[in-house]
Amino acid sequence: MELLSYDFVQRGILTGVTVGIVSAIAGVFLILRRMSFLGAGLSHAAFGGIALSMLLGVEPFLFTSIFTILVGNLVQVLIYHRRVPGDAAIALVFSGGVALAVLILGIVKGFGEYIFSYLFGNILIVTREELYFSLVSSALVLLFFIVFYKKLVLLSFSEELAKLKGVNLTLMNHLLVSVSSLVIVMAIKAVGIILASSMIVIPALTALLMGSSFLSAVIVSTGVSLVSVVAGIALAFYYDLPPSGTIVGAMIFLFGLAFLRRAFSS
Amino acid sequence: MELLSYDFVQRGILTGVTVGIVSAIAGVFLILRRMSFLGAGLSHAAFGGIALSMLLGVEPFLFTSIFTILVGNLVQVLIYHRRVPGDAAIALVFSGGVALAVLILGIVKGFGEYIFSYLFGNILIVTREELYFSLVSSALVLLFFIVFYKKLVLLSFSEELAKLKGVNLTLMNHLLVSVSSLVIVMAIKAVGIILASSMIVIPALTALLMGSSFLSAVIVSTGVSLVSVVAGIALAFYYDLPPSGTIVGAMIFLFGLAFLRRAFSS
Amino acid sequence: MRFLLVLILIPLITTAKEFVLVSVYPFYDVLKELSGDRFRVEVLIPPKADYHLYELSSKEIKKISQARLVFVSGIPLGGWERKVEEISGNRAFKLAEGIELKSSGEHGGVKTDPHIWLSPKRMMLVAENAYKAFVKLEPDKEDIYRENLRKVLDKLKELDRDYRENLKSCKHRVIPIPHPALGYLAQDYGLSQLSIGSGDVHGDISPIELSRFISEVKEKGINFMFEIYGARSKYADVFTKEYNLRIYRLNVKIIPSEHGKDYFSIMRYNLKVLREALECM
Amino acid sequence: MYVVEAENLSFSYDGKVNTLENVNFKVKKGEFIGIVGPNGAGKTTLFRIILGFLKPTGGKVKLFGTDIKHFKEWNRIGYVPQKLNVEQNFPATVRELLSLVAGRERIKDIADFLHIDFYIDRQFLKLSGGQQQLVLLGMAIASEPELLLLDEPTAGLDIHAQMHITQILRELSTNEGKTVLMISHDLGLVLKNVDKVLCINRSVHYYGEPDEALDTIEELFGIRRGIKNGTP
Amino acid sequence: MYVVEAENLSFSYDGKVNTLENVNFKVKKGEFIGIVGPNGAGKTTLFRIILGFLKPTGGKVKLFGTDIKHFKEWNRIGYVPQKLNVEQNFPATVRELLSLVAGRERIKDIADFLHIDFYIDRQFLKLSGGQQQLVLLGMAIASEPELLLLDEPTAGLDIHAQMHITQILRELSTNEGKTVLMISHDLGLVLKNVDKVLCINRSVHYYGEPDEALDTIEELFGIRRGIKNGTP
Ligand SMILES: Nc1ncnc2c1ncn2[C@@H]1O[C@H](COP(=O)(O)OP(=O)(O)OP(=O)(O)O)[C@@H](O)[C@H]1O
Ligand SMILES: Nc1ncnc2c1ncn2[C@@H]1O[C@H](COP(=O)(O)OP(=O)(O)OP(=O)(O)O)[C@@H](O)[C@H]1O
Ligand SMILES: [Mg+2]
Ligand SMILES: [Mg+2]
Ligand SMILES: [Zn+2]
Repeated sequence: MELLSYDFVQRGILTGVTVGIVSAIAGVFLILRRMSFLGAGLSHAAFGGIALSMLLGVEPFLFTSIFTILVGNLVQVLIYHRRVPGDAAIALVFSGGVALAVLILGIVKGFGEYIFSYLFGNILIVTREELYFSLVSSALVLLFFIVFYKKLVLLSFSEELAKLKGVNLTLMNHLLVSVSSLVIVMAIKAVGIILASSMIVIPALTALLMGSSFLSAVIVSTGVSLVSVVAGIALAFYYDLPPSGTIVGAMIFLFGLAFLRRAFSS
Repeated sequence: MELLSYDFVQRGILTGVTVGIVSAIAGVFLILRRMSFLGAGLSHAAFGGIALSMLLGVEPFLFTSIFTILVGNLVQVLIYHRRVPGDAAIALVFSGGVALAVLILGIVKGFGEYIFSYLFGNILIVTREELYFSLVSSALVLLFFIVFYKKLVLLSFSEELAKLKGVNLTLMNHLLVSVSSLVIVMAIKAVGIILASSMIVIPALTALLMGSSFLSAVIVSTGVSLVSVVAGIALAFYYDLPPSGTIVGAMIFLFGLAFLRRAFSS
Repeated sequence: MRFLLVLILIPLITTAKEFVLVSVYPFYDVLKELSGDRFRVEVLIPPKADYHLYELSSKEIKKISQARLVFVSGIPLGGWERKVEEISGNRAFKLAEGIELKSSGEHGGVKTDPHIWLSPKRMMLVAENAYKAFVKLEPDKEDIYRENLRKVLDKLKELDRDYRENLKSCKHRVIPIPHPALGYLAQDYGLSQLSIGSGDVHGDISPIELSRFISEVKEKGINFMFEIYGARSKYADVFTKEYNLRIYRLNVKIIPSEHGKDYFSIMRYNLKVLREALECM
Repeated sequence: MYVVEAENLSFSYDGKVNTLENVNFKVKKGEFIGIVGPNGAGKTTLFRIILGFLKPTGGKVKLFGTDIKHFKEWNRIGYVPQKLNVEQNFPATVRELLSLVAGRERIKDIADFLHIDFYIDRQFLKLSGGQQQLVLLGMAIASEPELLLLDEPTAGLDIHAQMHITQILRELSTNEGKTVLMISHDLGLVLKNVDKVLCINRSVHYYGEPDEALDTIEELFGIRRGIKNGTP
Repeated sequence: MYVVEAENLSFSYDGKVNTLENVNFKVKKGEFIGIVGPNGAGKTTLFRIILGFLKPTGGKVKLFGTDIKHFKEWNRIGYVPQKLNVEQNFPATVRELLSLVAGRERIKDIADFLHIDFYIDRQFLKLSGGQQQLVLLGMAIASEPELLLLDEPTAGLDIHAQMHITQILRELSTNEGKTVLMISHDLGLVLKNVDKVLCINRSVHYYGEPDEALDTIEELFGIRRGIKNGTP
């Protein structure tokens, strides 16, 4: 595995593992907050952000991060302050982002940028800056989940009860979507726009099938994600396949196992 | 509007209108069956189907229709017979379809360019066969919704109560996903894979914001969809924009209006 | 002054409806020379567009239905070119007809390499093809077209000669470029292309092709790499830093710019870049 | 022929602890049965088995003489669940809901009957808890089913409505020969109105006339704390 | 200083019909208030206004002397909702839920106290309706709030648990000075245990000692059918 000796490949694996951990944790909370598809929504919205960044001629990664965080918070404002159903708000930014991208592509016909390369990620080529960005962001995200763990669990149980237990709903909700948006941007880096949501949702779903308590669900989710990232990258090297496909494939495979286990046990 | 005199453009508009009607109706039921994202899931799964059809060298449209209907029914089997949560089943085929497509793209290098044209359909170029397919399918879909209207409403209210009122749950559920899959395939034709779900979900969401009864919700949804398709195509012609973007843009605009109306009334 | 304006406008007005269409910019200049003042030549999609992944707009569709002839690469360049062929029906003409094509990348694949214009040698065949199309459209004007063809072939031959001579004795004979656009150029001028074939634009990357690319670059002691002008690419960022590769940008899409205003001048600019990178004498 | 028969019925959610064990009882046509038992006794579970939503792990259940494995005529049964999760934004009005299971005339009757007529054109989801409960009851009886399974139908109802409903059920059973199974924690209400009481706590502790039920019931709820290692 | 004060409180869901109109009452520290009223009277609505989930359309509410517009110390309040929609597959166990609001010692106390100890390590969603209700009550009192708002806390509970809970609430109020507002349709239970009864039907019909409440209550539920054109 000579490839492993390349710096940028090592960086890619490191990025994958980091993103795997934080997206697995974020996923559990998002699913229980009835926002399973926030990942899908935001990653597609990010598509609009990327198109916009190219239209404006600014650095896409940073711009898209900010754009996605803003959109995530817009979703939250719609849901929480304006009482739009969660599904609706998410579907809206999903469609809105893509429509924006399509329109921009249509207006500025071909600005020659390979915008489509963002649709499928490229975890094997990660620059040093991107790695640092991922590491720092992941550390922040992890810190957030550790510090606010209890408040977040309470929030997923019931917003109303959480409020009465002194949780600042507005703040916590906005922090959660902001953090999730950051995770999404990192996941896009790893597996691309249309697979980013898988990293958020599949390990968490697997965990919810298996977990017998909240904490165990979080742990299982992280475990599933880590195993999938590592196994996926290994498979990709061995059989010369696209890593995004193999990583998500591994996640789906593990979900299948968890599912069969449950189906047979009852 | 000289363009309107071209056969293929007329066919495109007709297709758009037909697809608009059926997707608007299907959307209401899907949202209330907690499958808002079935559209997104199936259209992304269809992506895998298209890749597969190219790998196998068969006719993509027909193959993808069958593939998508099968996947839709798989979702239903998972949800209903295996008690996998709806979100999970949908997220699974979403990810699975894309991962399949990515892997096929990775194995058989060089399909990219053909497959990409499915990501953002093109309603302006519709062959006669495609139009006939859409018309016949839409008629079938419409018939389904009319004949089983009451059973479907009952089903969306509560599966358990529906069963006791003599609704054959298995049959009805499978019919509903099959019909929805067909609608998705038509929507992909009209606005492409990543915007197909918007046609299903945005008009229906708008209607659910406004509707004061079930029937009125269905009617409003259809209305919103029709207006959006026609206005979208007109805009696309007038400003030379991609129709998929303008159609979905118009839908989002109407949703915004409905939303503001509600926000101001209360 | 006024007189001048009228002079310029007259041909525009009179030939307003009489035009032929070409799907992408790189073929434009050759076709323009061929058509002379018989037809206006228009390009279907913008020069900067990503012609591998493109969708037609309503204006473009309208244009297609109005053109007398619609030239497409016929390879095709992307799925959209198929649609152009469909819409234009019997007015479509494939420029690559009869030209020997190869698959993209060095290690096979199902996809045919569409970048024929980057080899002046093949461009001559394109010109001859296009000539046939014009003659078929207006058999009575054959003389004019033959004369035009001769002129354009002369220009292409000169370009071909420049390429041959300037690339004859270079220090390096390998042209590394992640997106395999230089296959025909390499084949026709005794060079060998090194690319990541499938990766880049059209999906996630193949790990083995990536590692082959890098190890060959290392092995051969190459310290430069080509990239495509007007397109952002991660490879350039990573490889410059990692291996101190110098990045040379070729105007692959023949975008009119400071490099030149037409195919011929841009191709000469590309040659200059190639010479510099390959250290040709 | 019995309307409901349970024979050696057992059920377990996880394959380890039995939630129901060896449950036997028979219900004749026209009987009004009150089902009581402490929280977690398995009452709701029993209903869900009878309705075919859960499969028994042992024994069998017959409806109208047919084993539920083969039973198909579900529309002979009306059901009010203990909990109903309706999708938020579900737009249907009460009238629309009733029209799914009854004709225009019958809707009018039901609405008058249950005193729900003055909110019949409002959306179901915008009703108060008790109002929703009444509408569900209306849907259950609208299609004139022969067997009614009601899981705490009076929970959340005001005293007026509670009495009213119980009276309606009493009449349905006495006058129209409907068979009614009602779970309730309101012992007063149950003992006063039903024909037979079924006391359940994992297994059947008492099944018979209400008069003699009280002892068992008191014992049942008294010993509740003693069965720590069991299901409840 | 009063714990809860409502002054000319009005509320409307749709801007047309008033669900609550001109509601006035004051609750002192340590009082145990029973809130009764027919279905759709506005009881749940009142709670949701007090808790800040709905904004009053007229008048005001004060909590611990502070207008709810500016009130921030929500953790001084415990709440048991009438209905709770928890996401399916929510994996937390009872112990995990309690640990969100209380320390280890307190969890043990609560569990013993409410007799929920033998299912404390099971997942919340796999409990029976009554068991869930008890857990919610446990969460509400775990953090020792000064004010408890309970929306039909005994609905769905067995008689044993009902009595037990009522007794606990009585003690919390008498011995520990907690203020308790409890909505209930169980008049017997209410009249026997509370300090004051608040009869609501759009507006306040009675507020005072339980002994004299009965007349008003009977009248209230009796006239229920008369107010067809009003809110209820
Ligand atoms: N989905 C489930 N998975 C596992 N155990 C369950 C599930 N639902 C209920 N139980 C358990 O089975 C037992 C019986 O529950 P059931 O809901 O039948 O009780 P019940 O008699 O209806 O109680 P209540 O009066 O509180 O409604 C309880 O111990 C409960 O915790
Ligand atoms: N979200 C809502 N939108 C519109 N109207 C509502 C909404 N929720 C309740 N209502 C109406 O407001 C009135 C009061 O409802 P509320 O839930 O406060 O009654 P309640 O006293 O708690 O009744 P119950 O004893 O049945 O729980 C009812 O007429 C109800 O239909
Ligand atoms: Mg129960
Ligand atoms: Mg209430
Ligand atoms: Zn190219």
